[in-house]
Amino acid sequence: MSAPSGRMLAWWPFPLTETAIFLAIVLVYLVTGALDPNHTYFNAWDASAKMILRNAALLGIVALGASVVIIVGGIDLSSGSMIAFSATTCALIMMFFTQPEVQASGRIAMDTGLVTVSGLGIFLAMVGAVLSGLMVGTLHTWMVTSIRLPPFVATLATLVGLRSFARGMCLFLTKQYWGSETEKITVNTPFFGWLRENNVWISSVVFLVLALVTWVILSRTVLGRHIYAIGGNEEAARLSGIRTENVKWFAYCFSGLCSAIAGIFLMADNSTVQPALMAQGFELNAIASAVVGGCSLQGGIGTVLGTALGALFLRVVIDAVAKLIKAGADVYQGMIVGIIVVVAVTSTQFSTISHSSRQFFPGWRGIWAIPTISLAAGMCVMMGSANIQFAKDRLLLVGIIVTLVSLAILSFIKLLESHRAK
Amino acid sequence: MSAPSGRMLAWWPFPLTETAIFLAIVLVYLVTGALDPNHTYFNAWDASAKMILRNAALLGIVALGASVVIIVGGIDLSSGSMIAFSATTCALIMMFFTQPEVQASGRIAMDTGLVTVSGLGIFLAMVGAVLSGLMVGTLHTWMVTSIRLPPFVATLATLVGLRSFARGMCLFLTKQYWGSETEKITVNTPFFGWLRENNVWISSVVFLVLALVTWVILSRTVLGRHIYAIGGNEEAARLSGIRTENVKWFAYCFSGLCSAIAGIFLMADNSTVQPALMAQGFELNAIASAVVGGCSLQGGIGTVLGTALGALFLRVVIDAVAKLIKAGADVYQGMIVGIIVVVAVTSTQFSTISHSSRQFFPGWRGIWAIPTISLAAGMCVMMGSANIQFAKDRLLLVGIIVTLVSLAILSFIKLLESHRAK
Amino acid sequence: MQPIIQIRSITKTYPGVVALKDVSLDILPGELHAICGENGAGKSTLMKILSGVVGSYEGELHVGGKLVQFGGTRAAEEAGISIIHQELNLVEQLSAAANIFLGRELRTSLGFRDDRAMEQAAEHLFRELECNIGAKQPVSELRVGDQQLIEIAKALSLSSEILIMDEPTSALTESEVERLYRVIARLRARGVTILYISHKMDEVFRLSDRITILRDGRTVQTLVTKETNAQQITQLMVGREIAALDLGTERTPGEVVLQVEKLRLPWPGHARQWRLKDISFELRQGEILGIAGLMGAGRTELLECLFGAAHDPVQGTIRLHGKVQQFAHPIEACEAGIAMVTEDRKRLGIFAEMNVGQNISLCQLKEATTAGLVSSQREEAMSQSMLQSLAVKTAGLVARITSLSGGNQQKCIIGRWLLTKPTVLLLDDPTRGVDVGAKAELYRLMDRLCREGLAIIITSSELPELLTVSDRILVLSEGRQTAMFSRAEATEHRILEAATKGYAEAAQAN
Amino acid sequence: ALPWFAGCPAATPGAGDPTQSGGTKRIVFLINIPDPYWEANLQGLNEGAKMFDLASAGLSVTQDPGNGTTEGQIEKLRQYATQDDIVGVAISPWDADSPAIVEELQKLQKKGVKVITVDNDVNREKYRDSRSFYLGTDNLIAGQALGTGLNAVLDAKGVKSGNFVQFVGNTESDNARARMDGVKDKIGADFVEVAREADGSDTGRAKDNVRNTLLNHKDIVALVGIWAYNAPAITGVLQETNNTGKIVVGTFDAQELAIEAMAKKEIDVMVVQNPFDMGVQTVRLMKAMIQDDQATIKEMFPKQGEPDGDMYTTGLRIVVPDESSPIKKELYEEGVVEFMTLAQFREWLTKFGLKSS
Ligand SMILES: Nc1ncnc2c1ncn2[C@@H]1O[C@H](COP(=O)(O)OP(=O)(O)OP(=O)(O)O)[C@@H](O)[C@H]1O
Ligand SMILES: Nc1ncnc2c1ncn2[C@@H]1O[C@H](COP(=O)(O)OP(=O)(O)OP(=O)(O)O)[C@@H](O)[C@H]1O
Ligand SMILES: [Mg+2]
Ligand SMILES: [Mg+2]
Repeated sequence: MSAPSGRMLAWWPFPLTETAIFLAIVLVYLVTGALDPNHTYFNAWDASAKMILRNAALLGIVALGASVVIIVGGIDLSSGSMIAFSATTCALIMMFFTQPEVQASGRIAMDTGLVTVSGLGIFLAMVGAVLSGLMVGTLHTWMVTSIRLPPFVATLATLVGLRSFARGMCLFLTKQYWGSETEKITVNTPFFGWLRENNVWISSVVFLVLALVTWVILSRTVLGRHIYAIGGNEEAARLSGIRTENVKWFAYCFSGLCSAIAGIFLMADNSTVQPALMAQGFELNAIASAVVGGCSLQGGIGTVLGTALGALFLRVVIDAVAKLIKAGADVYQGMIVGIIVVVAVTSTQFSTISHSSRQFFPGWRGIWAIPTISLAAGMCVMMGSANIQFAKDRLLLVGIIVTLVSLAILSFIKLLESHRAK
Repeated sequence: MSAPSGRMLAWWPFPLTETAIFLAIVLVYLVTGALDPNHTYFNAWDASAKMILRNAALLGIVALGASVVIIVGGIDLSSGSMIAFSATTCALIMMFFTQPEVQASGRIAMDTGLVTVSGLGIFLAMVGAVLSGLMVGTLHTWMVTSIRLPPFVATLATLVGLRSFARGMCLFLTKQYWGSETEKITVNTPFFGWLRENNVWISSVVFLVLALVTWVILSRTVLGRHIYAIGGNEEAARLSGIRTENVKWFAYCFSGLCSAIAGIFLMADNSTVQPALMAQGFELNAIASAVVGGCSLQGGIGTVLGTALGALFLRVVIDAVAKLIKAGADVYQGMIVGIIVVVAVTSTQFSTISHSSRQFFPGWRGIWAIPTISLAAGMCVMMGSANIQFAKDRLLLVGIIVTLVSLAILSFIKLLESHRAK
Repeated sequence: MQPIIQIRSITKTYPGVVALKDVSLDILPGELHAICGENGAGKSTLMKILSGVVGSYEGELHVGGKLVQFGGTRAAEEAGISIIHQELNLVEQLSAAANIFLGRELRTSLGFRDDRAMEQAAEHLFRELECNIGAKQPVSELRVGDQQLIEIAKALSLSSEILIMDEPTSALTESEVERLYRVIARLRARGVTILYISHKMDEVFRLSDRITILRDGRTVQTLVTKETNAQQITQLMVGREIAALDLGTERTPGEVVLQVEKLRLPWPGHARQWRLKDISFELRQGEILGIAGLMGAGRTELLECLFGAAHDPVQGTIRLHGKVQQFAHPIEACEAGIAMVTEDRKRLGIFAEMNVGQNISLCQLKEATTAGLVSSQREEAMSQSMLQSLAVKTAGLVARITSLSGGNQQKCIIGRWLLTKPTVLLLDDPTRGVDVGAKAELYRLMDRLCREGLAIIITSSELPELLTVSDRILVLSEGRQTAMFSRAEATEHRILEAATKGYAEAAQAN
Repeated sequence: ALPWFAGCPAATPGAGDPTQSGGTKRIVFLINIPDPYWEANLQGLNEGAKMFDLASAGLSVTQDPGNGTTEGQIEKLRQYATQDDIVGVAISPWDADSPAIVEELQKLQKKGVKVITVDNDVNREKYRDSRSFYLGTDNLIAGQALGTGLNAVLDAKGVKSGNFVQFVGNTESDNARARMDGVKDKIGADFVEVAREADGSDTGRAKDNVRNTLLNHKDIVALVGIWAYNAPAITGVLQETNNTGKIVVGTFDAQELAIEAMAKKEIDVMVVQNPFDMGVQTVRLMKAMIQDDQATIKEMFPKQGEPDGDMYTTGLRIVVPDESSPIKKELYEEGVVEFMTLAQFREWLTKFGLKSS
């Protein structure tokens, strides 16, 4: 189950992928701390750590679910929508427990859907949210095993469907219960206030517990072994007497559960639920974390530690950029994630690539790829430098130089290869 | 190449999937026209048709690209971002061609980027946009063939990366060229104005031409045969001396090209380019269209006609709901797409399912799935009826009845199955 | 005579494995040169190099006197070399004709694809092969044997003067094999040079002029067929003496373990409604029941039915220890004490991502748990015991299963099932693609298990094998039970007769 | 050939340029969603930075785009809390009632960071103390102003009753809600709001919403564009369906296409807030607060301490095509609203080098 790279550097006791990510995280943190003129990472390390932890924990919780599904050979695209859905369910259930006087207190309260609610209500609401996660998981399993939809299609359907279902539900129920429909519910109970206060610790703990549980399941139980088996060779697993459908049921429900929990935290964190906008594209980051952490989309390969570190890595880099680029860093978030994913997966495969005699830029395709890549690189660096102190002026120069240099390097590789092919 | 369902109803000359979708489209149109109190589809059929066509053509163009990639055994998640990227490229190139006098007329013109530009500029801009599509296609191919990234991962990276790349580029270049950075460029040249005017016809024609070309390529040329072969069994194709990488190169570039073209149309249509928001989630609808049209994500199966009809079907239903639900229909769009996808794919597989003795609700899994599905159904109907004239009152009743009825039906099926299993 | 192919000290290494080491070999024009060797000896690898599938290697390759270095299959074809691969390489969605001309499609004058021309050409090829396959028929609807024939037709369509056949008969019915022989004869008359790989000695000796033996990637020796015999060849292959087998003697069957009556397996939506029809037999403790039949006769289905792995509901009664059983899932059969070693290791047997130990312990992992948690010591102990009792050659429990030779992989899978302490063991074609050495060991293993009181059902595509190991032989033809021979009665001829009974009609059917 | 590349820093000195934060402290202006509306504001910030010479005060001002979600703004505010060089935060809250946003603001204040709200305020009943001051024009008032205008136009056209629809990106964002409620208040009791159509900031869908509205609802007399891009979406579709002039159109935020449209008389009335001035005033106020310059603060907030004394109203403009418009100054009480014809408005824009507002 360990990544094939396990062969080289055999003397090193720990799995290589995980080690590499860990080192990368440390490196990024230190370098950023040094480059950042305010050295926030050193001066305000606690605040920064909190900041990173809060996001990493949330992402990690979802990534755990995603990784289990990926290992069993499926894919869950619905996490983001699932988060929105569970949060909405939670809020709506609480709505039914709002005391009359709150409702009586003028239209404002209802318009923006201010909710304060009894302890029982909160409890039931959270149970409801978790249940919603399990139900969606069951639905996925049903579509995948009984109707034999490819997991991609099944979860694509819920990805687009659940969010709008949540919106519709929200409009409908608020209308029925408050008389005025709204797509946004403000949740402001003392409990969730408390949760928001201590969010960092609680979500981190929950994440760690979940991670531990997942680790035990995957690497210490029969179920876990079966999960890897199915991901590796489903038909063989069936013929070895594994009830593949039930194992998948667990996987998808677990993923749904994780998203549901994340949904509760996110709701507490935002103190408002707005399904239309909540946690958009979260699934992409979750899958990215799993992939960066060494999970293979073919299934059968992946570890909990890797996934957790993957999530942490993503968040650290995103946060680091926010520290370096003072304003509007979120513009670059997507680029960062994209690049990390490509680089990470490439590096895990690098050993095999370098061994095999495969060319990086074969034939015309290669010749076309080279300028493309160089141009992209140049553009990125240029943008970057515009935001970074040194070399802010003479941007064009920087851009052109980078482009040309990468062009030269790649062309050189190309030449080498085509020479070697002779 | 034709779907396996081709066996039953052998006397019918046309492929079944396509026929079914076509009938479904007609049905939806007629029923909606009848139910809708204004009978818009009959009274204002031309306006309605225009509206559907405009969207269907745009979606169709992208879906064509998506389907080719799917047939070759890959997946392209980046369409939406690609659209935003090509549109941004187009707008930025035009920016460089804004005539001096425009610039002279006060910094006004430039600040928020009202662009009026020379014919040459427009031409080059469009060429640039198309090129950007081809470059991204090349990049995908490089990642998939040279670095051996799974297509899902490679295009996931560009899905998140390209959009933010476009945003960064937009901010950076406008800042450089206009002195004030903006993430939104208004394109308002006579040419694009004209394009906007006649958008319906032009985009429809472009779509038809593209569809025709794709059809010829897929079903009349060697390249097409190779595309299906690779999708069906890549190793076999490779051993038969097919240059699989080059075929993939075509597929991904074609997909990029389609998205790029769509980007130009979308830009003309919106008269503004805002990469952050443009064409979000477009790829999902494109893939959905292909899947609804009978493409198999395993690759090797799919037709142009099917994809085109799939796109049309999606748009018709979305539009129909907007006609039935007078206000706030966009809330339900996602649900509609989701449900259509599931139903469509299920129905294509139905013959095989019904033949085999597989159970729909086996064991505990089934028992859990039943209430889930019933509940969802009830909820949906309840929401729906809230917006539809008749049965607006006694909603709760409707909901409960539907839930119970579906619960009963499904349980009955369950019973039958478990009985037959004895 | 000037050799048409000269292989000069070719070495090929894969990460971890040395597939070929300093192999040198001459092929004379017009001869049929057989290559023999154990699994993993490097036969296919060598052929892949010859046919341009594998591009990078050390050493020299001369074809027709010229030094060549093929960049791809296309280059090899231009040099006049075509190959029939060991595994089927067909695109199931495409038609037979499309597959034959894949990569070499005929074009019309306008540059479009010329499907009609290709179909006609395909029809012609099929006529030459004396088989009735529709050129338009999608490959997915064809029997495995016909698919193999398409591979052959594909290679013939190149009409190249050097033809490589890597175990072409492994999926063919006896009659089809005969046809193939006739084709080969015609080709040789045309002066085509043929390289022929097979694990079946009778074929090798019947067809070949010369035989080259590979062992562990090295050329051992090249012999002229007339001057050698099977013993010598196998000995050279394995590198040691193989004791002649005397199995099955004085095995005393115990009481009835498994009893099957009127077992039927429907085949919905197919002309022949039954995959299996009215199968009845009984299996005794300490007995080996062989199931013979042509490819596609339904042997696998039959075993799947007994194992609860069939995709459709099974009719008829299955009694295990006198108790009627209705298995809906393999796990139930497994718990009832039935174990099944599936055919086609690679696809249905091994878990490539898992190491040897995990592959062995998979089915019995529960036994190694305490409070729901797997204890790795007990798991290892479990697997280790099997490694020893089956004498599996491996670097250890943590070795990747894919690094083992076919025979040893098969042993691991048998071990996986023996751990479940079954009373009935089903073996579906356990020796397909397994070399003679490993085969012999497997036979002994079966014999031993049998004497230890296990009841075994084995299917095989090789009659001699069945005759060696089994006490009784059940013959299937097109899903119907056509005969049941005791060891004494059974001869190849009678079995073949029974196996081909009613095969003719079926041939018309599709 | 491209001299402008090197020349970038000159174009915008200091302001809008984050990286001057070596020793300099930063003022951050956090907007709710990227929109041209805020580009005028960026101009204002830069203008103010020059006007009040931030650089010499060791300050710089940055505009930080939100992404149109509560999450986004909370995330940003937390980011600020970790960065010590930020001394002032001006925010246009996406959600006035979100305790989370409010709490983050309070945390910032505890850290000694000066916090004000601009354009949108927090819920004043509950969270007034989470910001020191509010700059801008209440969106409710803006909406009412547009409502009044529309009412006048409809009246002049002799339309006594009918339906109207309001178009917006997101019906739940507070500025949108306030504007729409305002319009509804004042457009007149006989005019029924049949729908509020949301498009999720998708310009294409914005147009489809208008098209569907025209097909779906009978007796539509007025269309209202709440967010900047809704204006061209409405006029575009009206053209395409030859309804121009038949239906009264009122919009917010003078997006440049909207200005052109009004020049072609396709828009009857436009309510324009003044993000540019908001920018300038923000800089002024922030600098004063940071340097504890009570005089300036007193000057800006003479009634400080009294109810609503912590609110500074930036201008609100009613723009009409020309004098012939039925909307007259007299409809509005002095002070709150500034009345302009398109010509005057354009002059004003050119004066400050703006294209939209
Ligand atoms: N693609 C590959 N990657 C790694 N190792 C390989 C690969 N192909 C073959 N090998 C190894 O090379 C050796 C020779 O394999 P090859 O398939 O040539 O044996 P063979 O003689 O054809 O065996 P068989 O009789 O089972 O076909 C084996 O050890 C095999 O594991
Ligand atoms: N999944 C399937 N779908 C359709 N037909 C099948 C399927 N599996 C087997 N068949 C057909 O059922 C018949 C029996 O197949 P089976 O694999 O049992 O043959 P067999 O006797 O096991 O031959 P072998 O074991 O040598 O492959 C054959 O005609 C085969 O083509
Ligand atoms: Mg071989
Ligand atoms: Mg079989």
